[in-house]
Amino acid sequence: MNKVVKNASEALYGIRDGMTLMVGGFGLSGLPENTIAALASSEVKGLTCISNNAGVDDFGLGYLLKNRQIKKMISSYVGENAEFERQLLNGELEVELIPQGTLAERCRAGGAGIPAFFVPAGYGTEVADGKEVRVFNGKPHLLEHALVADFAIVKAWKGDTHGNLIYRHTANNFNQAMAMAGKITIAEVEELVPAGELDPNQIHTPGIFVQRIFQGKDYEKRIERLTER
Amino acid sequence: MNKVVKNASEALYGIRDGMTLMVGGFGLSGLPENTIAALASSEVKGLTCISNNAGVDDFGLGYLLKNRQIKKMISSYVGENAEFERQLLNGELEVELIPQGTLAERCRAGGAGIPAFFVPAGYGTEVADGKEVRVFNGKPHLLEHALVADFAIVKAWKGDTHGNLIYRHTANNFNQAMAMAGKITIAEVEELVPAGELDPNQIHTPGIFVQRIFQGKDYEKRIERLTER
Amino acid sequence: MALSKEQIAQRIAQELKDGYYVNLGIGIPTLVANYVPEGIEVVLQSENGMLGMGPFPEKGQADADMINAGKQTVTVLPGGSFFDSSASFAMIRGGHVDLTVLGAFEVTDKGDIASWKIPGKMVKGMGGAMDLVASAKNIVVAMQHCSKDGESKLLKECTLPLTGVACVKKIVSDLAVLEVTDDGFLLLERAPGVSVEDIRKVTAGRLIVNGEIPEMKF
Amino acid sequence: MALSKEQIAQRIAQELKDGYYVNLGIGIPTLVANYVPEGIEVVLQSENGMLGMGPFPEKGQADADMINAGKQTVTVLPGGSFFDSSASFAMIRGGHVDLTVLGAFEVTDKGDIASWKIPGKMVKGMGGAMDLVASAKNIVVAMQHCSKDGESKLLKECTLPLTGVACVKKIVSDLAVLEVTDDGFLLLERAPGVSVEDIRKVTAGRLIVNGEIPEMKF
Repeated sequence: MNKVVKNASEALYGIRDGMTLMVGGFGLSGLPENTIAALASSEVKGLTCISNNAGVDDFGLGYLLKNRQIKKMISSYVGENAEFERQLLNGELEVELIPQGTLAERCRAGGAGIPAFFVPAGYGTEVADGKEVRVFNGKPHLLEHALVADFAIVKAWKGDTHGNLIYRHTANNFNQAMAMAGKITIAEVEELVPAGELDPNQIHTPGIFVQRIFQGKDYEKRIERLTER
Repeated sequence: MNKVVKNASEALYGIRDGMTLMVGGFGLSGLPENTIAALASSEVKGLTCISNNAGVDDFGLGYLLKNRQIKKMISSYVGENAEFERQLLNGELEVELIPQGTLAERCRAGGAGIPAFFVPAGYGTEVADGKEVRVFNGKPHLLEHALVADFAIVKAWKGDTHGNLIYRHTANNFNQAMAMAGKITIAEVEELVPAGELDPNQIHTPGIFVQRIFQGKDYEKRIERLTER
Repeated sequence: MALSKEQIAQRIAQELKDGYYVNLGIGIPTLVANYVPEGIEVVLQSENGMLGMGPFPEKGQADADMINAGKQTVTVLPGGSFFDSSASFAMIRGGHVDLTVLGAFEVTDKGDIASWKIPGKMVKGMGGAMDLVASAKNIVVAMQHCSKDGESKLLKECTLPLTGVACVKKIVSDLAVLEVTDDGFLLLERAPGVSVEDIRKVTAGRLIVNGEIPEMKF
Repeated sequence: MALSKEQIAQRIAQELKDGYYVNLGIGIPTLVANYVPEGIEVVLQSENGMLGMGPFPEKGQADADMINAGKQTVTVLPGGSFFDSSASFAMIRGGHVDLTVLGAFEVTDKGDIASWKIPGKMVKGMGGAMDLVASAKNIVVAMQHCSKDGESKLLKECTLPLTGVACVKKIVSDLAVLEVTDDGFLLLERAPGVSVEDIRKVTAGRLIVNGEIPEMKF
């Protein structure tokens, strides 16, 4: 049950042009930095990236945007990236915006074998366009569908050789739900330990969801908005 | 934000005849023993109990069955209880059987504001009677609805004054999903600590889901099927 | 006199009750945390995945792994917890958050809100706002009563794309506190020195004025 | 000669592949864990909420907080994890479990299975069986080929209430290994000393026999 691979490049074996990727993280927190870097130095292109945000110009998915490797972004908030804006306005990039909670739940549903579910978010807005509306308890809801990805790329704090993951603080964010929804899920971790060293009661992502794991290096962990007292 | 009550009786304040209760536990593991005992010594009756199992004759929900306090059981497996069987065969008890995974997900959905969702379990069986069928990815699914309860009664290993809960081993089972779905959620814990003593990364049930918490006592933690090597 | 942003936040803080779980949006709503009344304990939720959000960190103590929904570095208070985003929105969608405070470009007298998109401007996305407004039990909007050119932002119908319909319960603007009722905006309080007539002039939606309207108290 | 329960389990164990996540039902399926082939590592899931289920505890070491789906006390192996039941069935429903082994009263040549309810007998409930059969990528059924009165349990149509439809992939009975195909039960292997004719006599569903059928090897 050893799922350890050497590095990000090895973890990305099998990735091809046009695939759909989920990329964990919120803002610049909890980003799979090593795997994004390996993607950026690869030739793969035409990607559809499902990620809550699109990075900034010189960090996170911004690298892939700069290289024109992304065809489409599926996100809830993309507002911190000049190159993103340029590509979008030039029609070089497709963007699908999804309410944040619906996005998280659609990823979980993809991993949990729930093809569709009803939520109230977006009713009466442009998000509802083309969606089935049904009233429950007097309140209109939209039918939303599960999301799955060819690869889900996540970052955790600690992991073991079985692929069990523990996140740290708010760096969990989308990583946990996305880890469930990848046909192949790649986890990079700050600290990789042998199976048995993590408390089985404290695992956030059980190894069954993870196909490949490696210890990342040189984490920059950039802070987008340093705010001090 | 102190949610601590003195004991089970105080925790049950406001419970009335005919209410719907979720009761955590699987088999006899992870049962809210103190709260069940307090219910059994109360006068409340006509309850609808949502619980994966129905206890055994002299433990768990068996106490309430013996007292004829339960009008209806919603469960996935009820096969260890002679008094249960007697009441069912005599028409004194209603029973609704739900596949175990659907039951767990319906509880989570109730807590998560998802009124309905599609699952494949039960298609083509009597569980599908009267349910909407829809095909996703070539596979038929049933529309299942969320469950909520007037009271959810759960048991955890450790808890704090804010209602944060940590479960131990497989005693988590249905407790976590049910804790989300109670209008009032009562948690009894083996060890109650001040807020701040539990690692915020290790909380299974965040306190927002819990309205009342108390330290239980005299846990019997009975083993249904002691099996040794 | 129109309220400052801090005063709007201060007035909204009076809506807090002991034991509330509260989600504060970006901008003025964030400031509400600075005015929690004495003797009242509330727990702040940040929708990226934390409860018990505390103040910004001391200088040099910022942690890249602990940010709020506005991507600012924060701290966690005793009794807090971290969880994934699907669990976080389960709390929001399931109605477990007692009060949501957020900003808006426009609101209507039916409680509709527009807050995320301005045609012709770069679209940044709705983030968690649509989830929050669709599910919150109680929504208070913090906003300016008028645009910079003096146009009312309290309307009969929104001119901008909607974030949610029939969801806003209360508005605290720089001029007034208003409740959204079946019959329109019910005027509850005036900013100090602002008259009912001043408010009426810049409220394009239906305004209900019943009897004497008190000034806000701080 | 018909296989013993242990032999059925032993034969099913040959279906295991290195790295598989496996859910074993109650009864014969549980015994499969005793025959995991040398050099192969599998992780057992118990649907109440654990991965990495280990053997029963040593005498005196049983823990009421660590039971399997059959309510037996168990242990956890290194690399295991505990989680709540909704997460557990997310794994099952989401197709993350590689192999599910369970018992059955009846199966059909179309892969339908009846395993939970016998009219006239006390209904105990389906537990997790309906979730498992509806979602498993690969289902092997461990069962007796005939009832005690010699009636075939491999049928054209189930006589008992269904647990799931068109889901069973393979059957290991006391007499044979069969694959469910579009055209019916494809006979793969015979129990030692059992003839194709013996199997044909007690298989009420469509049976396909292509060429020489080998005996099972242990």
